[in-house]
Amino acid sequence: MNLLLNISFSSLARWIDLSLTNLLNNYMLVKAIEMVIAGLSLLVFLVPLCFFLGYMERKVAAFMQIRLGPNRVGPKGSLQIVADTVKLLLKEGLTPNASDKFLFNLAPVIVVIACMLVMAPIAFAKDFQLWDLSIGVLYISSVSSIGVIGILMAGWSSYNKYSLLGAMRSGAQIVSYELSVGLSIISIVVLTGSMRMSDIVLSQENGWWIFKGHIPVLISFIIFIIASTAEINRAPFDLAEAEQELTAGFHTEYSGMKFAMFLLAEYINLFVVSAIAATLFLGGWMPFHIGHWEAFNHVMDFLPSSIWFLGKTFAIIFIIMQFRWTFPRLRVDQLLNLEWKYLLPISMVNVLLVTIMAIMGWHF
Amino acid sequence: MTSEEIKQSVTALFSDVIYDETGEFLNILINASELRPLMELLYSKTEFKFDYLFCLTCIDWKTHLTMVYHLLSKKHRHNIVVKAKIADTNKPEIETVCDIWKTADFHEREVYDLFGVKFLNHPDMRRILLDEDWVGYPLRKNYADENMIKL
Amino acid sequence: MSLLGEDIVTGKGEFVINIGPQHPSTHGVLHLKVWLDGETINKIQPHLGYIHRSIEKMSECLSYRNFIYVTSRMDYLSAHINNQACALAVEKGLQIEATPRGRVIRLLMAELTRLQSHLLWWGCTGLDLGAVTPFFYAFREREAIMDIMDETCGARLTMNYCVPGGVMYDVHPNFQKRVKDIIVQLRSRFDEYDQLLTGNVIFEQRTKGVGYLSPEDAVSYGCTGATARGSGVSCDIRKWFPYDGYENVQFNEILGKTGDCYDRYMVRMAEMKESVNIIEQLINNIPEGDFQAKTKMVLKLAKGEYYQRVETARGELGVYIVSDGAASPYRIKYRSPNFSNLSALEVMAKGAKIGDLVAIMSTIDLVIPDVDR
Amino acid sequence: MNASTIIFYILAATIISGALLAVTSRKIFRSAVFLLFSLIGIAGLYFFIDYEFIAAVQIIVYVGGIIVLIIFSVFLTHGSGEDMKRPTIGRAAFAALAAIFGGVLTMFLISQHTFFPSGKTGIEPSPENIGSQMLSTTEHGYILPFEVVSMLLLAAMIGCIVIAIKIKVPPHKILPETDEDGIEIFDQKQTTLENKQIQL
Repeated sequence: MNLLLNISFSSLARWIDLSLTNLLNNYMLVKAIEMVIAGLSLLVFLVPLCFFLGYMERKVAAFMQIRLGPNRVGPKGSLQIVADTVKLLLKEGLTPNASDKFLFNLAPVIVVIACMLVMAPIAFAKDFQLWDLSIGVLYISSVSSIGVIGILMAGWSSYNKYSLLGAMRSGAQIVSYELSVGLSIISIVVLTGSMRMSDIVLSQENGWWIFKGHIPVLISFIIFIIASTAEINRAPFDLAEAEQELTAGFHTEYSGMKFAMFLLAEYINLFVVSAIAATLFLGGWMPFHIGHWEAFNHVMDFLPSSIWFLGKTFAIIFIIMQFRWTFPRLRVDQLLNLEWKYLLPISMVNVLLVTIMAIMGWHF
Repeated sequence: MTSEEIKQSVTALFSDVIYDETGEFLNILINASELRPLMELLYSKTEFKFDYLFCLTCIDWKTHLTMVYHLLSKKHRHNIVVKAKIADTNKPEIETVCDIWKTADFHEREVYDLFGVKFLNHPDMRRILLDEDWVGYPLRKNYADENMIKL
Repeated sequence: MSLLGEDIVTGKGEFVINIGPQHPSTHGVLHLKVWLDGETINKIQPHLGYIHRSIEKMSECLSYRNFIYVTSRMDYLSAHINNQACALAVEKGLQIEATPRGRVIRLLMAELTRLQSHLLWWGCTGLDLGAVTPFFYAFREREAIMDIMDETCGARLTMNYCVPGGVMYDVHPNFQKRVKDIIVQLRSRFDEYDQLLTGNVIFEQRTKGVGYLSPEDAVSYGCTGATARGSGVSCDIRKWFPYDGYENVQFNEILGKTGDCYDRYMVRMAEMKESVNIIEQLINNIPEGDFQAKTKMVLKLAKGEYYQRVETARGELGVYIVSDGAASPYRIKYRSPNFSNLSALEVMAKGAKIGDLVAIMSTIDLVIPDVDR
Repeated sequence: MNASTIIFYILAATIISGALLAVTSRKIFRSAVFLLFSLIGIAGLYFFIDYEFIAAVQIIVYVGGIIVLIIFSVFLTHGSGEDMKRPTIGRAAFAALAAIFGGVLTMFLISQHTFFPSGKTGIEPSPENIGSQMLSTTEHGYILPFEVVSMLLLAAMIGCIVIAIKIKVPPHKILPETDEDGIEIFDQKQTTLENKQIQL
């Protein structure tokens, strides 16, 4: 057991790299195979993750709505989501006759690719990261903005007025809320002095930023959660697919697997956003440490880092899911007012406060 | 205001109206051509002030059509029924009241749809419930539909 | 492909969108043609008749006993109150009165119907504004009420319990106990409803100042029920023209002040509490005796006209019977509350956003079969 | 040919084909999407030479900003859903000539210039270096252009706000207080109608 815990993911990766190099003796081929392995393991991780998030969403919804949720297919209804996936796979993927067929089919792919690319710099556990690049958080906020193009594409190419309205709403919404997300990320970058994900996690070794950073960081955490909920189009900010107003918004015309891809992207985005929030504010895979309490820190270290990471992430996911099942939806002008009149000025002042704090060294 | 007082006030301005008090409400029977001035009076005069048209319909008496307007005054809490006789059943026409009571807009369209009464000066005289290309007026007594199942 | 071609965009740069007949928030097959400027509504035109079944024509072919049952299908959420209106109209024509026991049972059932209708409305309002959870909370209590109806008369929704002269059967022995239970349950749940939806910031933002209907317009458009009372217009038929013993019970007519969606919402919420009060007053005082007056086998109304108004869950329902002395009515007109309330939609929604349109429609509480009849 | 050459050619092909399709596509929205691919390809090129910061900025500015703006303006353009008209032959010929002339001129200039490796080592393109260069006043400092550009952007922003500002009409009038039974308020309308009655 102890031995198993001591094997870190980086040593595993090094072992794979070494054995492949010995076996093939061709640098290019080894790199290619390693990339395929990385991509495959990401997929292998993402599909069960989405299954689990779908199941979790149903159970959380049921919990909030005094009902049981899925309980027929499989033990405790756990296979319900598999059944749904099979149903979606077998369904006919309709393409409207008047639509721009090339863009219509391309849109879900772009949405899924964009959110998968964002997974690259996320640190899942100690020494377990696909790509630790020097601009980690900047990369995340830049690549995640590709997703909006997919949504705009879907809305435009469907040849449906509801879709077009949904796409317009979603475009305005994502572009606006990106600012608040960016500014709240910047407050942590200011404190850490680095955009590298591993640096950000390591900087929280003696305490998470949400505790070390006093009230300003707490504010930027709250703003980050609100703004990123809006950015991933989840209720109460799901205006792009407001069912009661626009039937299904930008994916009104989608069915079958193409629709499932939008669903998949929604859940991956949910995970990514929660993972980033956990990394920036709650220390990522870093166990709960307090300053110089060595004994306490050691006790905390007994839990594997991946458990810490996933625990924090799912706690945030649970909060975001609770939003969805409690709040009514905002109206489109109220949504933009919230961003431009409240969140953005607050987060701008907040960045200033954090900067002063960082310069004066007032944080712990 | 009691129905006697209403009768007196109306008679002072309109000579050829017939009153019928057998039913629950006071009924005023009038010719279709004189409906409009009477309605304007009933709505505007302070002691009547029938501001609420709660029912507007038509009855097909085979020989003629009767438009029925049920009015209520929210202030004085008195009711009145105005009935206008339309003699021409082939091309029935009557003045609209939808500029006095806006609710008449939809109700008159419904009467047009089901009885074929054309309301003059109505801003949007289209069928409301049936298709635009429907033939005939279903609530007329002489309406025949070969697909109709006889009970 | 002409997404912005002539058929969609008018000369003024308006965007025409058809909401319905199949749409999640029209609560049925209502079709609204909406002219939009961006997301702002410039003009709105309802297209009706998708489920027009000509209930008036059907009623003309049926006997005075049978036509009552057809009316359950108009406003199916207040089916019992529709039946009550017809039964009262026929009783007026026969010049009889229902037995005291029958009247109280009718009244109790009418208030239970109002409660279940308002509960469904409350859930749907939450749903329309994007909050899914209230729907399930509302259905918890609604199911209990439906079970009482099921036990009493064998049907849950379209009950057909009223007959001229009283009710069809006596109530079930469990009736009193179960109704008392539901009163206690509802009293404790109202606070929960307020916590869940009423006090929510987003909900208040979505409804306050939205869908303003002036009292003048409310009267002019013939709006009734909570739609008009939200604008401060007194129009409760139970107070104005009491029937079936509403004059003997204590209850308040709730009037709003501002005439926006929030006031219409609050009026309905308060009305539910009033309904519970009415039930509480009556449930222990159901008189003994016959539940149904003795009537002839074939009912024939004297020649004449009979008009009966009742307050359904949505407003004033008028039944206008013209009799020529035969065994079936010569002409029947149902003055349905939703038909008039819907006509005021345009003044309410003009200048609002699409999201507001949904809020407005849900606070008018439309039941489309009642509009189309 | 090694892996990096292959990757370079793939990126180059993406950029060039995206650019060509963007120009030749007859649907304006498709053009915008092909332009997106071209820009993403350029970002990929930056990643390829390890200029990660520039690459991320490329994506943020061009993909997240410019392309979204282009798409929005396409949405709001009248008749943008239809195919664009085929250009006339004269126009096409002129465009081809201009393109060929531009290409030849560029090639000529490049061939005239002799490139030689500079003795100085470049600045390492890490975010820290870029940041400090951007705000430094020394030899390679960019503080002046940086500030000038920000002033320009500020001016543009204020201009946009001024253009977009609209004087709001209050959505509805303030209601008079209703009395207890909500009846008195109708009297306002009554007065106007009594005038009408005098005409009768």
